[in-house]
Amino acid sequence: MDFATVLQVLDSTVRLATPLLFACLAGLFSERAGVIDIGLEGKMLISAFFSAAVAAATGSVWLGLLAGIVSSVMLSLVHGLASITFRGNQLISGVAINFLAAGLTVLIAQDWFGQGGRTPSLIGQGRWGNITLPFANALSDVPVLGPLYAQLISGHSLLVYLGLLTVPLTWWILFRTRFGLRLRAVGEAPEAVDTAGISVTGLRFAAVAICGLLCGLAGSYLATGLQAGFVRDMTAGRGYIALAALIFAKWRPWYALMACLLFGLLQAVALRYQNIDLGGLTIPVQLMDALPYILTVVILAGFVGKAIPPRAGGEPYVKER
Amino acid sequence: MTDPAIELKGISKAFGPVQANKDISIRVMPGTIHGIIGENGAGKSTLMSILYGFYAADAGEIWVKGQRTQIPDSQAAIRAGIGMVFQHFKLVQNFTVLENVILGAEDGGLLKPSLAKARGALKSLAEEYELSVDPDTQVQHLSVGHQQRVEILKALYREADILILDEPTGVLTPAEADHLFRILDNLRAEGKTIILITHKLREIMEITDTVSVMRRGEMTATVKTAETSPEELAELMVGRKVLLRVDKAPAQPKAPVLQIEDLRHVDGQGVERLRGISLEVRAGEILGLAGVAGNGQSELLNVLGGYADATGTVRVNGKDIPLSGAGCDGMARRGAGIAHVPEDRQREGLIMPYTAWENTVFGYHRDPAIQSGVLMNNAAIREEAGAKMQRFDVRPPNPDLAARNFSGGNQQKIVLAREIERNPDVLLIGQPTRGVDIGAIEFIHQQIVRLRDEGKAILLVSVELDEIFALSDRIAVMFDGRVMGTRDAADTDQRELGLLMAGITEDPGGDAFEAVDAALERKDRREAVHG
Amino acid sequence: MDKLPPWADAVLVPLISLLLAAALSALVILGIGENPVDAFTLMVEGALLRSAGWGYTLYYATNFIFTGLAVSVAFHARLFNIGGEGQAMIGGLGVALVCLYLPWPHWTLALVAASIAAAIFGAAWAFIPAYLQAKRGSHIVITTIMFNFIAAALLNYLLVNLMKPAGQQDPATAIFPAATHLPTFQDMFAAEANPLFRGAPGNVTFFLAIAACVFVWLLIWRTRLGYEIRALGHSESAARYAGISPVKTIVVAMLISGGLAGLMGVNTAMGEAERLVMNSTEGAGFIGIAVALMGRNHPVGVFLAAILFGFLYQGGAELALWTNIPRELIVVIQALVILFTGALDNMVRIPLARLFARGRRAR
Amino acid sequence: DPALIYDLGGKFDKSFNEAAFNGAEQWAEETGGNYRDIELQSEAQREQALRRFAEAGFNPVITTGFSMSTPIDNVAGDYPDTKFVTIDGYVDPEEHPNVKSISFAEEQGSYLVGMLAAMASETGTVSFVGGMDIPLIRAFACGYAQGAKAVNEDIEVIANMTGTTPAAWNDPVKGSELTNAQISQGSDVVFAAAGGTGIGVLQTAADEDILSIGVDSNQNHLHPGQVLTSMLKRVDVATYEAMQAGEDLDTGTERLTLEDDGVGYALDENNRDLITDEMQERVDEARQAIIDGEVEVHDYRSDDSCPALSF
Ligand SMILES: Nc1ncnc2c1ncn2[C@@H]1O[C@H](COP(=O)(O)OP(=O)(O)OP(=O)(O)O)[C@@H](O)[C@H]1O
Ligand SMILES: Nc1ncnc2c1ncn2[C@@H]1O[C@H](COP(=O)(O)OP(=O)(O)OP(=O)(O)O)[C@@H](O)[C@H]1O
Ligand SMILES: [Mg+2]
Ligand SMILES: [Mg+2]
Repeated sequence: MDFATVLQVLDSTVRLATPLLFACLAGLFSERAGVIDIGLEGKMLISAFFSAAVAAATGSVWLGLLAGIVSSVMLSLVHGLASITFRGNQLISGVAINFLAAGLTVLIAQDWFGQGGRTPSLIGQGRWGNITLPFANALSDVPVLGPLYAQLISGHSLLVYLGLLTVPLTWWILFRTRFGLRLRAVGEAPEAVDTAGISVTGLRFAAVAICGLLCGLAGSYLATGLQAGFVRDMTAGRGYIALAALIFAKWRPWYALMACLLFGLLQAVALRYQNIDLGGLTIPVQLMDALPYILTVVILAGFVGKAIPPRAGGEPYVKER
Repeated sequence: MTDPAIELKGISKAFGPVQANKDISIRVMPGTIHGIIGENGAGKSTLMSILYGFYAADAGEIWVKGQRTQIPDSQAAIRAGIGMVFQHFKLVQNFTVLENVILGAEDGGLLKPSLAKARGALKSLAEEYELSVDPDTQVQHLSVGHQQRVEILKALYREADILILDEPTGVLTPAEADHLFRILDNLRAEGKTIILITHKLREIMEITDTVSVMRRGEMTATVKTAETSPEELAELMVGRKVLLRVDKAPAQPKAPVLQIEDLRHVDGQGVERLRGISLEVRAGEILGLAGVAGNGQSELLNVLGGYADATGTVRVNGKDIPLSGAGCDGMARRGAGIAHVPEDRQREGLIMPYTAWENTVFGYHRDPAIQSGVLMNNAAIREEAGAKMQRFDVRPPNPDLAARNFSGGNQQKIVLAREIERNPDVLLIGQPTRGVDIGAIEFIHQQIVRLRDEGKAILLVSVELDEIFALSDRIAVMFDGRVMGTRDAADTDQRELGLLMAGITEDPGGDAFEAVDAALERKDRREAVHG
Repeated sequence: MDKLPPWADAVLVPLISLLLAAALSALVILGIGENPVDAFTLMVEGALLRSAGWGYTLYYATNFIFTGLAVSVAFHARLFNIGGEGQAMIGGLGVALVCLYLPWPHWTLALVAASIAAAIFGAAWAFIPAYLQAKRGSHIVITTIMFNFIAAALLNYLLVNLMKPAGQQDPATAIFPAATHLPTFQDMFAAEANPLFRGAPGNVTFFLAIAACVFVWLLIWRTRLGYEIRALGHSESAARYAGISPVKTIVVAMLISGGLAGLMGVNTAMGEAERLVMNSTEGAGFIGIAVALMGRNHPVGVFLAAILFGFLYQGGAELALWTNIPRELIVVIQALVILFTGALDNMVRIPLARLFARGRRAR
Repeated sequence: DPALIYDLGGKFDKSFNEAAFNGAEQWAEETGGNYRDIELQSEAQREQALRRFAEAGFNPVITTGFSMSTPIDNVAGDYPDTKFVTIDGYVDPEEHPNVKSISFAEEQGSYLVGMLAAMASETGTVSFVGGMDIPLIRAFACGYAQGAKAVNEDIEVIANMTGTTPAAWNDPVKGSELTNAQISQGSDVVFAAAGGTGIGVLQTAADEDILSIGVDSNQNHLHPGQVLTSMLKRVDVATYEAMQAGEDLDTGTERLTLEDDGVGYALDENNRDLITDEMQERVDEARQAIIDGEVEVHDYRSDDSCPALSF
């Protein structure tokens, strides 16, 4: 495998990891606050649709982003209403949200655009352009480092860099601010937060809203960064992979980055090497396609073992003495 | 005349059909310790939770320091200078002491300055009230007693001058309890007001200035402690005369039934929790196992009960019992004649959502006698359960009620009934009366003594030294996974046992509690390193 | 919190939740410019007022009963089995192997063998996630989701590379031999003069599903194993105390769960298509979650909820047949039903309980 | 009236279901006739839709997708007066005289666009992105590779499938990544036969400034000047003609090939400048040769193998 191929695979890793990373950090905020969210998928999907739809209608990717975030946060609030306010089952609520997004996006898309649950293809300002970092062109002739900088580090869309920045930001919020302290506390021991005179409901809603915001970014990146428009079910299981990455990362921001890059890499490799011929024995494409899922299981079983989630996760908070 | 620190007027609170508090009025003067006692379910915790803004009262007024005060939430209570230490601590286990203390009382959006400020404050509080804890240890590595100190520090850091403690000594050793009372004494001396809920009349008599008695949601009496007696309080609580001492004849021990030799157990973290235990319990005697919580008593019960692996030898009636692998589980143990009343009835002894009748066969459900074909004979089990509940005076004697709907004492009776009526050779009993009111304690103690007199070998674990003394014929003391010594109950006293419990075999003379405290502090630190 | 009488909790709460979901669905239908009353009439007529409609409704319901029971058995052990989809797929594989590669003199024998194979295959597919959860603590929600993807890949490989007859385009097996044909409702109940259930796929597997309901009821509430499964679900620490092995119980509960999901393959592969096709499960594994929850994890509830979802599926098909409403509307309705009955049930329960409490006090 | 049943991909798949829809619309517009259509949502509905339409008197009942042949096989006998059409499927005409099976010589159309790709390629590498890995799609790839090799024996043909589940028809992100990977392997013309996934392929090709080839319908307009051509599969014509014939439809089997314009390549104002006269000439020659039987294009489905490409 030559250097150019490696670069290409890594480049594609970064691109594929970005939506996972946003979604994974979204799940991190939610679950650190004690609200399990298997509805990441649905929120990404609805945001992908509204970002693309609004970007297509207005020609502005920024308005699209806004619409995507708003729609994703709305679904988050439904999840919050069900799992925080009415102490419903968080897993069920998540499943329902995934169904809801899968149905609504296509239904609305069909009603608005009549293109079979698809938005029109985005052009020009309707998509995120790739940013060329300073000196990328000038340096691209420098051996090894030049292409590394010019191809791998430079030349992604704004949201990719934003995603990478979100990692330290998340770490800082969680571990260096009052809000983060309270957020972590509410996921571990909501009764401690409650008796300290802080609203459990308020904190959890804040976390769930942040989760919605980040899912919004993930979906928006999918439809207007990585792709030029929405098609049905375009998230294709990424929400679930993000959840796996979250567990793999043991609910920590930096580990989340590593986990998402790993899953991105797995996907990039599976894309690249489909029928691997091992001297007579051909590994079927189906195996390569299933590889990220198989590896997820292997990683969960072999390396992570018993990941200890936030203690109060999944349980609605009921006052008790 | 000064205003009362707290005055409640006509507080009422109903949970659905249950009237938890009925028109309760109470005055607590500043700089005093005010005790509240009452049976399980009398409404004590509810009343305090209302005062702390945890529940909203249906009717009534709260006055703090002469001011009518609305307390809709805990924030308001904190603002009014009220702090509360709950029966079940409200701590974040994987936060440090410091983080727990500042939670909700931070200064500004960033943590650094808050933490620095709290560190200073903790230091001075520690000096002022003998309240030392290491600020950087994670709470999960602290002993229960130290966790409680963190709770008190939390309240004081928020500048509370009215402190509510709900059953604070239920989980403490005598030494820890005494330390707590010294802290409370100091606080009172500083002019702080304390409301103390407890089931232990000895503590009421020892530390309070006034005491209120609650019964079935009503305040039945408030008296000056100096002018009353334990007997009078007990009668006010239960509504009848209660026997406060256990009535028992001297033991008639026979052959050894349970023999333990060099028992060792390593826990999931790789820490050796039992370091070579050897004990013997004879038929017709109660061996009391005293010790500070966390010194291996629980592990010993778990190993004997079959749900923790160990090495060494355990014999019942001379027959070896497997200590790991196949044949080492609770059901096999029961088959071998060992019954086990676990320390934590809610987490271990009962399936809380199961009905009482389902719980009466829990652990014995594979018994062929209660099967009909491949199915369980539910009708027969249910009928038998009803009779059992009658015999053990479980209230209400309704076998269809879920276990969670019984009070703690009655839950304990269900477990006891199940384990005792199987007529085992060996009975392991952990904390038989934790959190149980005195009426039920009386009954449970009688049952344990009856069993002894029937010739069972009984191993009793309790953190209540009073209970150990009241029931045991011989007393073994555990410290750090070892048995420090075994004494005849008649030939020892609280002081000797207290020292043994801290791992001190030679009486150092002077203030024994200081020595005990220092010993426990050392152990805490060691545990923090392990964690 | 005020308590509701049990009957209200079991009947009134789901009913009102359902009405709320229906009301919201009506708004959605209005939103896309169609008439909700017409739509509803069409659904009822197509699904419930014709015998063939019932034949479809019960066919779908059969699938949902199996997956619903699968989810609920796991739920009793506090395991969230999202893998019904994959388990049913692999169960179908078992059915196909039995029907294609073994000679059968009569459908009854074939049905017994296929059921056993389906259950074993489904259970086997549940085994690894179960084992990993029990032994390694790997989150079963994640592993079962992964196993759904893996099952799809595996089935695709087998169908495309090994089981597809030469020259056939469809990634599907050959048609099963006629001897394995299961009697449909039409075969069973139609007479010359009275052509009932014409062409509908509902078949004898429906009765197998009813038997599975009875089996699960007995298992969970009347056997020692069920007692232990529930005990473990409520409290692992107590189960340990009692001598119930968490590892064994988790694995056994999941095997039963997977087996039930696998049985769905009998209905889809043998009862309907009479061959194994790529996407025969069609999300029934996920619907099973909703069915189990709506049915309060009780077989009777699961049965009723499965019929409801069967009705939605069939009614939705009729809608798509005679109107321009896109098929995703049904997905939205399902989502709303799941949301209101499964997650927002307290929104109904709390005010209702208050109402009941006020009524009690007034009396 | 006629009725039309779309396969699971749905009416607006930009692919052949949509082509059928377009044919039906054209018929309705021109004749003022009415037709009913349905998008299936489950396997069990296949038979149901057939029966319901037949019972309601619709005739003919036209279906798209090879998955419909087995259901038609089951149903056709019960409704002898109704004519059924399976596009892309096959039902034994002896057994069911009221069924018409229409198939296409996709390999022939793909052969032509493969030639165009090879002629347009400057790198000597062209590529193919398929949807779900099934024989039908392999037939596309195989024809494409044969065409490319016919122009340039040494040409490198990279073929990738998107996935193994039906989700592969709808994963433009993956389509895009596949295209990127192929570009880095040197490809400068990519042919997408992947339903919705193809949108991502064409998009990425346009973004990265290489040429792409659309499928089924004419997709040249999606990125004018950047889509080299589209491999046409005239499902619309087949549908239109079936509707036009109405109840008098001739049954039996029909295979639409280059000869009857059932498949072909698209040339319009959007790609006029990309196809030189010389290219057009060579392709048209090949077309004629195929029609005349001088050149035989191997169909992957005939023996599940491909001489020009290994999968
Ligand atoms: N959250 C609740 N929901 C419903 N009923 C409750 C709740 N909390 C308390 N109760 C009821 O209120 C009554 C008083 O309970 P409370 O816990 O205040 O008693 P207590 O005196 O603290 O008992 P104990 O000595 O056992 O701690 C109980 O009998 C119970 O029925
Ligand atoms: N949520 C609740 N709903 C109804 N009744 C309750 C509830 N919580 C407690 N109770 C009732 O309150 C009474 C006492 O409750 P409480 O929880 O204080 O028990 P307890 O004896 O103090 O147990 P513990 O030893 O754990 O403190 C019991 O009669 C119990 O049935
Ligand atoms: Mg209490
Ligand atoms: Mg209590």
